[in-house]
Amino acid sequence: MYGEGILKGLGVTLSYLFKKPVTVQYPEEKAPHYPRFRGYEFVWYEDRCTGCASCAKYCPLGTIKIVTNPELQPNVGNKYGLEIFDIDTGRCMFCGLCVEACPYDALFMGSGFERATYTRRSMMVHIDELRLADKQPSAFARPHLHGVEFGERTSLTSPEAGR
Amino acid sequence: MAVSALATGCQPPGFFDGQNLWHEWVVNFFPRIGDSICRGMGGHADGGPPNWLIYLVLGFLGSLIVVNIAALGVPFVVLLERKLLGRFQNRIGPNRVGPFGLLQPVADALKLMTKEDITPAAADKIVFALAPLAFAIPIILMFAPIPWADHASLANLDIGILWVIAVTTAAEAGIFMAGWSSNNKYSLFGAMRAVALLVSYEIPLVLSLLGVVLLAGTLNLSEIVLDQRFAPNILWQPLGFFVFIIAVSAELNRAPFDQLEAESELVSGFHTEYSGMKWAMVQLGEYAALIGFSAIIATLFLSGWKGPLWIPGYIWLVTKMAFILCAFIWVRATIPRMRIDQIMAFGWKFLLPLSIINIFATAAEVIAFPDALPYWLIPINIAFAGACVVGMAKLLGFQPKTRKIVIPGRPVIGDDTPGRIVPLMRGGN
Amino acid sequence: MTRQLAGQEIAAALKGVFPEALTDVGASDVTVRGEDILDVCRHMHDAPALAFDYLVSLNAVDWIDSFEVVYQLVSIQYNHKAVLRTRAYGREAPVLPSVSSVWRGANLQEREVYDLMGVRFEGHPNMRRIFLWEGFEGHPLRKDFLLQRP
Amino acid sequence: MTLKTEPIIVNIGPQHPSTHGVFRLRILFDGEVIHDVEPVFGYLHRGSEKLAEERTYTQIVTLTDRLDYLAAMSNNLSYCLSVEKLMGIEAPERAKYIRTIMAELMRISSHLMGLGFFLQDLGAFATPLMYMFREREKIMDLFEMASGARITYTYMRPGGVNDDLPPEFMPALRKFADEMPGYIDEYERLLRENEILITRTKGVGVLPRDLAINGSLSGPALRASGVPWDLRKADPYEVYSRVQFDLPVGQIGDNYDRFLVRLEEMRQSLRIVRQCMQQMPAGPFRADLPMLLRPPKGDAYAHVEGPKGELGFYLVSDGSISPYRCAIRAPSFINLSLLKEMLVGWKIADMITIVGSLDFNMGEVDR
Repeated sequence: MYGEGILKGLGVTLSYLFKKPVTVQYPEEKAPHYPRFRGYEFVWYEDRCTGCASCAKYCPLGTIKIVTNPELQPNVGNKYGLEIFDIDTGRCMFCGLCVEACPYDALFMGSGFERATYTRRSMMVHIDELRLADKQPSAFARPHLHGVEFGERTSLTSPEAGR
Repeated sequence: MAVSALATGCQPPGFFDGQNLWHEWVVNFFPRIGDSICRGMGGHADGGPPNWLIYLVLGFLGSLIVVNIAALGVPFVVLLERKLLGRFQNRIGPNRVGPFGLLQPVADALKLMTKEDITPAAADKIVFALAPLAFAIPIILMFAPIPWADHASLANLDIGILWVIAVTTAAEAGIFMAGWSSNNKYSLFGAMRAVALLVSYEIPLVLSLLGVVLLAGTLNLSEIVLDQRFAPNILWQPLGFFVFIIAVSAELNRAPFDQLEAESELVSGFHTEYSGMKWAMVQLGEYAALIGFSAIIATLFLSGWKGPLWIPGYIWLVTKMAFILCAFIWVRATIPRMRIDQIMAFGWKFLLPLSIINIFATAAEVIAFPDALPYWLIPINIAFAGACVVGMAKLLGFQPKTRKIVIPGRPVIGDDTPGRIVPLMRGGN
Repeated sequence: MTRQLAGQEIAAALKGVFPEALTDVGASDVTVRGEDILDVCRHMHDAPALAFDYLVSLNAVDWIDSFEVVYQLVSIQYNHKAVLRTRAYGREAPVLPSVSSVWRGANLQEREVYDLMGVRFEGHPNMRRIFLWEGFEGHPLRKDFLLQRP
Repeated sequence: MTLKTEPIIVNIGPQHPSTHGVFRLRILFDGEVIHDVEPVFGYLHRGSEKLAEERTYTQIVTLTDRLDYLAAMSNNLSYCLSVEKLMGIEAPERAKYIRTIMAELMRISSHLMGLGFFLQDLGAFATPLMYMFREREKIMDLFEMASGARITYTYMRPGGVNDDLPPEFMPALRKFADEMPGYIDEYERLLRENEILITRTKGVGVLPRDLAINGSLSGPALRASGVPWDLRKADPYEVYSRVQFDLPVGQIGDNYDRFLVRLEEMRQSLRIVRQCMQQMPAGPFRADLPMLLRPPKGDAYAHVEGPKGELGFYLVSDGSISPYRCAIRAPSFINLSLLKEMLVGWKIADMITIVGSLDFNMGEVDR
């Protein structure tokens, strides 16, 4: 009492003057993120996708739009060719239910987080963009990805990815 | 006021005959400047410009320097505060603009200048525009009597302390004008609190200074510094220092006495509605007052520009000021804010009696030892101050006790076989 | 564990005092006639053997033909709980007595039920909308509330 | 001469630094003293209960994240327990332990936020808040390892959790559990005995025991009033009956008690986490359930002791894939029932601290 408590508090703050700050200087250094991080750039493997639209069905917000056309890929098993596979990431809340629902391991969450845009329209991820995107899948709901070299951020092509 | 502006530096020419040492020049930087200008203009010789012109030019130059100390010092004090607060809070603080964030003040100033200047529609426009000036200008005036080195004050006033107190009190009018004219209820609360704080803290502030005045026998700041030949006044006046520094932090609206801007209650209180350059003026006033008062504290209690080494006096003074500023920032980083009525009670019941006790004790000491106080009084004074603070706190019941949290042993509801009636612990232990 | 009182237990405790109030006795709940709910609740709060001093939650379900209001009660003293149900009929202005005089905790919850379901609670000190603004048309949690999609 | 005085009405909020979101209080002030209070809600009303009626049982988990966004795991847990009760199933053992660990970490995180903002409201210029953010960041890292997100986890599912714990989780959790008590000690050193904090909080906003019960308060606010009522003890769910922990209880129910109860609860949560780590069994982490759940007709109410208080979900099923009614018992909302009783007669500065000590979250109040 008599200011003892205040002095204790002052001692605590003073001790921090000589400690290393915990700040992470973001653009230069990045805090580590973990394999399961659910991020941007959905990873989609077209050769595995059958166009079943489970992802669209399980999306709580209905941000995925799928239009299939059986004439596009008539010869490859019981698959539909996809005409449209759009993800409206402007409304997406990255819950990952679509990934969980996908029965063929065709859709993955991405692991990026630096995709600010200036317009709402450019938040729309179209099928061509998904085809061409650098594939850096997240291990969310795909535990077999934990073994894959993740830190390297290599682009994963279809055969080895998550199977 | 007698415009002795730096003209005290106009010594007789023989003053620096032959002693053209560099370090002599550095030590006596301020007097030399005045002196050189005085001589460059022809001095007091016949045929030169009239004395009033010299005084005018010197006064103008001197006030330019002092205003710039305030105006340029403020951004760097703000930077210092942000950096230090960052470190106290285990983060870095501003470091993006320039090396170590040193250009942050420039960026801040540019931002403030380009910001839109909003006047609320229902505000009293004239008073609203005048209030930042009424707040900032008196505070800059406060720098006039501060002695930066030997014989280097803008105005070597014989009533230096009174002048400082008077002009800083006048600044409160600016706060009240700002709060009232904004036509905002938060600002009104802030303004009212400002007045209440002013009334209750100005008295202990002045009374605690009387001890120093009694010791030095003068109100002149330069002479008070010269009087602290043997030891700084803080050793003779620990109780006065204690009261003074608390009253000053209330006067400066610093934590834990920042009720009038209390960002978590009043959304920055009296200057809620200010923006752009007007807001910058308010900030300027606040931080200039902080600089000014740390200079005053250093002058009155830490023997001002006097230092044991050959280092120039103004560097000593600035070092001491920086130390006091850091202490203020440190306190701000740690201590929560008090409530307005608790502050009032603290001021009237605790600080005021202490400052009066201090006056009587000092007076007794001065009567007993009219020439100079003996050194063995220092520990006695410190012990006396501690005893006074503790005794006063005890007398008034200012000894809040912490409380233990109760962890009930067995009988927690439901922590037993289902459905059994468990006796409750009535209101804990 | 908090003991869930069976419907028969609550009914047995209430039968003697309110012979006509109970309309239905379920496995773990009882349904009370709408106009008696305040008296039943007060009895359950005050009776020393029941001592339901804590209202956990009060919410309503729209069953089209009626609004069912469910009271989850807990006795902190005895650590047992009970579920009371009551029904308010009518789509226009279903009315039930307010229990906020028994448990103050019902105050905001009854306002919420009124706001979103449209069941008025008579005797409530401040029966106004709580989440939506005054002048909002309709009560959104009703099953017949049409969502106006753009 | 008598001065003419006049009470003024001040709108605190919806945009105010200390109202914890978009909460608005219309307050009648006489000078600085509060004479009347009217809380105004609804600025964040999103109609979660209505949205839930249009979504499947699994999809609603994502909605519950957004109720109390500072305690998303507890919301997930409460909802999942409710669905499990409705369906008459139980999660596997390992899932129960994982959920308990998550719920307790969430409690620590939420209490850190609650205390930090409470101290910030008291005017301790963001220092405790910054320290507490630092520790919360570590908890969020743990959550990110397990669930892949840092705020809205969507980690739990009816019948278990979404995914097993990753290999790096347990060492990190152990490290956190070892470090954290030191940090809690540091918070205590920083402010617990601070005279200013004590004078500001002691005896302010007293909530008597009977009034707190009558007003349906729950969580730390109720326990600070001296009622040892905690659902983890009173109605144990998950594995709380197998772990040992104490229940901190306040003495008179003022701000200081609420502050201390939260501080102490963090220690007890760490105790629970440590015991769960020891007892954690191997095995499945999720019951074998289809993606589309169709619970039988009926209703169920399940509750957990969330960080803010008793969080319950009352679900009514009509046998379809989405609930007929999903009512949420939101602790933050109901804890505000007695706001007027607590505030009237105090000053504006106390108003801020009382509101801060209740530690509510507008996402949950308005739903």
